[in-house]
Amino acid sequence: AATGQWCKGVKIAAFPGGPQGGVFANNVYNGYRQAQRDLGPTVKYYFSDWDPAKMVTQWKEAIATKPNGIAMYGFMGPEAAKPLVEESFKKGIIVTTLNTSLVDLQAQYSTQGFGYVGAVNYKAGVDLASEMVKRGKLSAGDSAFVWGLKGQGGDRGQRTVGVIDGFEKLKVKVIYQEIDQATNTTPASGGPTFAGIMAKNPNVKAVVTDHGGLTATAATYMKAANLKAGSVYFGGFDVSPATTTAIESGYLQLVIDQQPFLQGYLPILQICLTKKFGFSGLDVNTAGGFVDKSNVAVVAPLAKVEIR
Amino acid sequence: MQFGIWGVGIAMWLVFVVTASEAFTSKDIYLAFASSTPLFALMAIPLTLIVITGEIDLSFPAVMALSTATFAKIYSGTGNIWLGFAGALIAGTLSGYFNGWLVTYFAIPSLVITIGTGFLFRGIELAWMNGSGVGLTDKELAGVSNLLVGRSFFGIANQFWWAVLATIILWFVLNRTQFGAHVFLTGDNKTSAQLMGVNVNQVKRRTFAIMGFFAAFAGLVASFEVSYFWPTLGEGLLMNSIASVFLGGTSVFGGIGTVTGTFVGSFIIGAINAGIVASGINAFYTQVFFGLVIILSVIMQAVISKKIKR
Amino acid sequence: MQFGIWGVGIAMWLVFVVTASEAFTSKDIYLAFASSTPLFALMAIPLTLIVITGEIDLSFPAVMALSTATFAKIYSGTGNIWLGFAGALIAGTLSGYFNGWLVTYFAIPSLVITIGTGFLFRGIELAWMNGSGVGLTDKELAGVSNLLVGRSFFGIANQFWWAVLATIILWFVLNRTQFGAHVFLTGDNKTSAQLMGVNVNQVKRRTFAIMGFFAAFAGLVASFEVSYFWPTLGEGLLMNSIASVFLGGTSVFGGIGTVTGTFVGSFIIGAINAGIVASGINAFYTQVFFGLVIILSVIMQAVISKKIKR
Amino acid sequence: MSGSAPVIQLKNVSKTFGEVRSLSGVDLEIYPGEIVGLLGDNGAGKSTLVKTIMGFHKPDEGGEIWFKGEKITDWSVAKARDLGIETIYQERALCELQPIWRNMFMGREIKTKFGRLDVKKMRSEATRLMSEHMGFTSTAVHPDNAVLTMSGGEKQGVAITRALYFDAELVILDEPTVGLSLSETKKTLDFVQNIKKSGRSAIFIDHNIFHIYPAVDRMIVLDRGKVAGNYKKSEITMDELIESMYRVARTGSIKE
Amino acid sequence: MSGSAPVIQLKNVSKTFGEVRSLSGVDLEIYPGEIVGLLGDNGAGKSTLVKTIMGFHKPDEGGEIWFKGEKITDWSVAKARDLGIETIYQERALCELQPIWRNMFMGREIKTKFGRLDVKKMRSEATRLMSEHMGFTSTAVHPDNAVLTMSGGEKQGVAITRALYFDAELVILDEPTVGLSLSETKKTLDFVQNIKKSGRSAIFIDHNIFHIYPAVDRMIVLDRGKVAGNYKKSEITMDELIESMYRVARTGSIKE
Ligand SMILES: Nc1ncnc2c1ncn2[C@@H]1O[C@H](COP(=O)(O)OP(=O)(O)OP(=O)(O)O)[C@@H](O)[C@H]1O
Ligand SMILES: Nc1ncnc2c1ncn2[C@@H]1O[C@H](COP(=O)(O)OP(=O)(O)OP(=O)(O)O)[C@@H](O)[C@H]1O
Ligand SMILES: [Mg+2]
Ligand SMILES: [Mg+2]
Repeated sequence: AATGQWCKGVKIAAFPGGPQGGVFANNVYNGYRQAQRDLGPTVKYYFSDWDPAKMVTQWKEAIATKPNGIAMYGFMGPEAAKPLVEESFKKGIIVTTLNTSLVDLQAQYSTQGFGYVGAVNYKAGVDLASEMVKRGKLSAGDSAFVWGLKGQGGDRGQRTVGVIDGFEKLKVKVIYQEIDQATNTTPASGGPTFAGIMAKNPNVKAVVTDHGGLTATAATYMKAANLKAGSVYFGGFDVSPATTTAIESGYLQLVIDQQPFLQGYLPILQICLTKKFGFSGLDVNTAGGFVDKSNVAVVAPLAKVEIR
Repeated sequence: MQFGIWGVGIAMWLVFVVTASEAFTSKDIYLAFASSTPLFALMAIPLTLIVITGEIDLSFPAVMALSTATFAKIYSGTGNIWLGFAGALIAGTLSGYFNGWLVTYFAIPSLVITIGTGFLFRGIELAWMNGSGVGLTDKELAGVSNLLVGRSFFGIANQFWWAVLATIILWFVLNRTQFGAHVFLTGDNKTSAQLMGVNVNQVKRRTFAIMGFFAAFAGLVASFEVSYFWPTLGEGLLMNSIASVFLGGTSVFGGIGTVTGTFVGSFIIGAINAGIVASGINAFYTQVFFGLVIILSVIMQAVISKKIKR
Repeated sequence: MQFGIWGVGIAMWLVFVVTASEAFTSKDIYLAFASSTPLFALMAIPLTLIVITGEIDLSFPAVMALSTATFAKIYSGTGNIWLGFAGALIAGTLSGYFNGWLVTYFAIPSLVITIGTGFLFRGIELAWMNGSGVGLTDKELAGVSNLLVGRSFFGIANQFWWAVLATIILWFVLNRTQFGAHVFLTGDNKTSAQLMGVNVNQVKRRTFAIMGFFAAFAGLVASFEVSYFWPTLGEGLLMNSIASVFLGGTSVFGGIGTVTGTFVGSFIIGAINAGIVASGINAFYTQVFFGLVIILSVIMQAVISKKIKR
Repeated sequence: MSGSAPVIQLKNVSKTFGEVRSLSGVDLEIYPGEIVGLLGDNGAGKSTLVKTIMGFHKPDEGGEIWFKGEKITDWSVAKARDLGIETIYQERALCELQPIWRNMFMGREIKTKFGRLDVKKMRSEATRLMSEHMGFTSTAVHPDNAVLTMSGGEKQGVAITRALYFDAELVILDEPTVGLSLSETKKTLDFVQNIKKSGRSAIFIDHNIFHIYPAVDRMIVLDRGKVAGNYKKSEITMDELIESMYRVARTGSIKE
Repeated sequence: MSGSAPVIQLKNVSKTFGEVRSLSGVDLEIYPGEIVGLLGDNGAGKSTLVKTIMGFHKPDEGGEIWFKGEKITDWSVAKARDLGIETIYQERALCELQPIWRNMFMGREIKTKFGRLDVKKMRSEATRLMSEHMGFTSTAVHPDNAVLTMSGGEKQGVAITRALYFDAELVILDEPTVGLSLSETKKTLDFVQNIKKSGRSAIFIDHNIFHIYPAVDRMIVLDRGKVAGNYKKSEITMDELIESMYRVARTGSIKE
């Protein structure tokens, strides 16, 4: 086999999923970039802002540029994806997906290189809720506040649904609130909303913010509601430098990390492997595991460079 | 005639043909534009009328979603596609009319009130759908889907023809009906128009209702295009639609504008992103260039229009 | 005086005290407002001036991010906090001035051109930061952090006092300087103002520069508030800021407006969401009510202002 | 004249804006074929009266407007124009960004029998009217030109020509000669004479008594919103009228 | 008079808007203490000339503006006003949403010595001027009222009073009596006389020759952008002037 940038000349269209500079999307992007540097393919990036219509549009435009492979991250639904996957393979373009499984299509095209890298969102939600009940010593009848994005497109919303189901299965009462638009993009503006909820429901024992940005802002929210560090069990998703600081300061207890860097790196690698050596699609679960006070010291420096 | 915008469009196209020749010399990219640009062009075109009357609408993305939700609910409730279709168009038209009523009855600037109704419509839709989407892949829906977003003539998406039709109809309405004449007069000088007997409030309510109608239609098109109704439908389309209208030479101050300009403007907006990515400019620089292209287009359009007028 | 907006504010507060008494009778919620509302109030206040001249700025969220990026880069490069601070304010002011220059030199409506510069500034920032954020938890930053967002007097966040200061300063500028007088004249009737010797283009450029300055300051405040600079900083604040200005009684058509109205308006906008959730209305209905409250506030404000004028 | 019903009649019409009372208890009638001059100081309420007649302002509670002997309840500008009242407003009421032809047919656009706008006809009519009636010397006058760039007098010309076009039963002229050159002023005064000759009526407002006096049959003097005098031309000489106008301005009363 | 340098002098000034040539090769001088009448048909270019003198329009390449014997290169409205030229524009140049006091001091606001706006002074001066100079009868005239709701004549009053306030060396009046009542017109004409008495200069535009002729020392006739005549009052009688104005309108030439 070749050494060094053995994938030179291969053209790939890659979708990091969210907006440019977005919390999660940027880690995926960093993974893509690392693979690009290591392996040498030409990669063009399409940021879809998690917008299904935009993903479809960009996918079509990507096909028009005749790449060798497409690494697709985005929840557009199997109905919309099907014709695009078919058209891509018909034109000899390898499609592989991240974090959004298209089970039937994957089965059909797996031998032609259709792979999957990621964690299952719904399951991640359930896992976090169960782990919080266990570690936070919640019992049946306690209430938990879930602040999430149930209304967001498809699979993304499924993680919030998973958290809610996870709590409810263990008989924990859920108070749900959809994240408003301003808070979604500028987490600091959610302070009064959090304070309002906590004032209305003083017996809340646990909080989950299903949003990387909000999770990172846990300390600010707790202060806004005049709550002491650790007085409620605070959990969330995705690791960022601000998140590790919040864990260290004791405002945030538990974070589940699905290792988005890998979710970017591996699809590029897989397209290169399939293109150069004809391997069929890989199916990789990156569900990472939990970060809390005990292991935050290891993760923090990696979070700073957006690898974890 | 809006020569300015044509000049800008052609100039930009030439640049892309050179910088991104693989993509821009094959027909695929044009087919992609024909299927994706109408999603917002269908709203930018009627928005032109509102802007000419001196108003604006920021709620139409929510109207899109609310009317498509109406379709989904009626269809799943009664199984009747055309009833759902009509219901969606009526819901859209009424939402638009409601905007117009608020604007004219209370004499409140539309820029403010449609921020409010945007939240209201979106909230009603989300609460109604409980935040979940609906697949649109039933066999029974194939007919309507094909009508709205099927492919015809050389594989061009039907929504392109719908956008062309919308342009022709609204061109006629604007330039060859009394209502259209009053749209111009209302936006130019409200008091003068009133002194001469133009019912400016009725004119405004009607432009908003037309906007609502087209937003509903665009919502169905966008949903059938991806065979799924997302409750967040429309959120990314606001800026594109507004930018298309203004790029097309319609005046922010009202009284001046053309739907053909908007039509061309929307294709320019639709092509910018694809053109930049296909030119090999990577990742984060796309926004830099997107911004530059908008700025340059607007400047060129202003300069060319002035030259031609002189 | 803007009695209208005070009436609306008090009415809404009374409703919340009844419907959400647990939250609205304890001081915590007010402290929360004092810390979060200034994030956009600090931009809504200078935006008032731009709107009075008859223009608008949609790029300030990007200016926020770009100038905070400037701070981060200078600080990490030189280790000098105050150099970084000054750099951020200068970057913001220049970005604003650039907007004003484009608007006046090419006579292009600001609504269009600032969509373009918004993308441009955001793109430059993202490319510069390579899309990554920066933690602001260094020991050395504690001083500036405390100055910007520390707590003083009864635990009220400093950013609240900054917003009050901004209101006072810009009130003075608007009502007690010649520049301020020209801001009103420019927005009222540009040609008349020019015929009487007002340099309307210079006036506009300056209002944009002031906007940029405050956007930079708000960017630092918002970032230090969460001890982290997100590259997407500011994106959600656009609508809130604009809504605050118009709710505060500033006219979309220019020539009329007050910064005190905007100040009150921003606290109304800032309180709506918390008030609704604390009233026990959950999940998707919040948006419905958010929309309704905005609509009712605007209507009340219009009705009350008219009553008082008569 | 007094045999037939008045074309327009106001009974006890008042109009208040906030605290400003611009008209109080005005009674007034205009008979067919009559040219009535309306005089009064700046701010006396003349233009407010005109706009109330046109249905632009709604009179305060208690005021009534009668058209040809019928009380009108839902008065509006569109209705007034349909019934045959045309006005040359003091503020001209032009849409300045629009071409001349759109201004000419503003609110009463010409349509083909299918309801389609007859742009061609409107354009050609506009050209004809501008050259035949006003005969402007400037090259700037083309039906597709925006009104914005025209001179003050040219704009006034558009407003006057517009009122002529629709053969109205009652023409109201609110300071029509303002800003017109000598020759244009003469044309406008001739036009007022033509109204009379063709048996129609007019209300003519002008501060120049030399314009008003020769043209009208009757003069109504308005002072601070009230009718302060009502003279047949046979009852008063021009000098007496001038004298009494100065007296009103000085003392606020028309009586000696 | 001809001993001292002209207050303002135009040399070969042309002004073109797109294809419309509003002024072509105008030479003109106004001497200290001189009142000059400017006559011409609608669209002749009078207002364009005024705006060019004020620095609002930049003359086409080749035209020169001289102030008191010095050639001016960077002319602007602010500079013209600073040097002592005030104008009552035909379009009045008011900001209608603003209160009267802001309109009165528009562009030349009163400041305290620390550069702070002296709002109190401006308000009280506005009150004084409106009542002393114009003496309006209407209650609507209060310095905090928006100009918007005032009558046509009241608005004109604001514009005139404003020009008076800043003791200008050269006052330009572009159809100032338009829309004014008899008594207000008289006041304005008196004011023109006062300018002369105090040794300052004026350019006076009016379509009413009965206003112009008694007031001025010299008359300049503009026709389609060109100076078509320049008469000392001693050289022409009023009747001859009227006759020649009609001739210009009819034949386009001032010569018989
Ligand atoms: N929309 C309005 N709101 C408030 N006040 C008004 C309004 N319209 C007119 N007025 C006031 O009513 C009074 C009468 O105004 P009007 O325009 O009728 O006078 P006029 O007789 O036409 O005067 P002129 O000869 O100067 O045109 C004035 O004092 C004016 O300020
Ligand atoms: N900004 C402009 N753009 C284009 N044309 C203009 C502009 N200003 C004036 N004109 C044209 O220049 C010519 C002269 O206009 P101007 O206003 O100077 O005439 P005037 O002598 O003042 O007439 P009036 O007595 O009617 O006020 C007119 O034909 C007018 O249409
Ligand atoms: Mg009047
Ligand atoms: Mg003029």
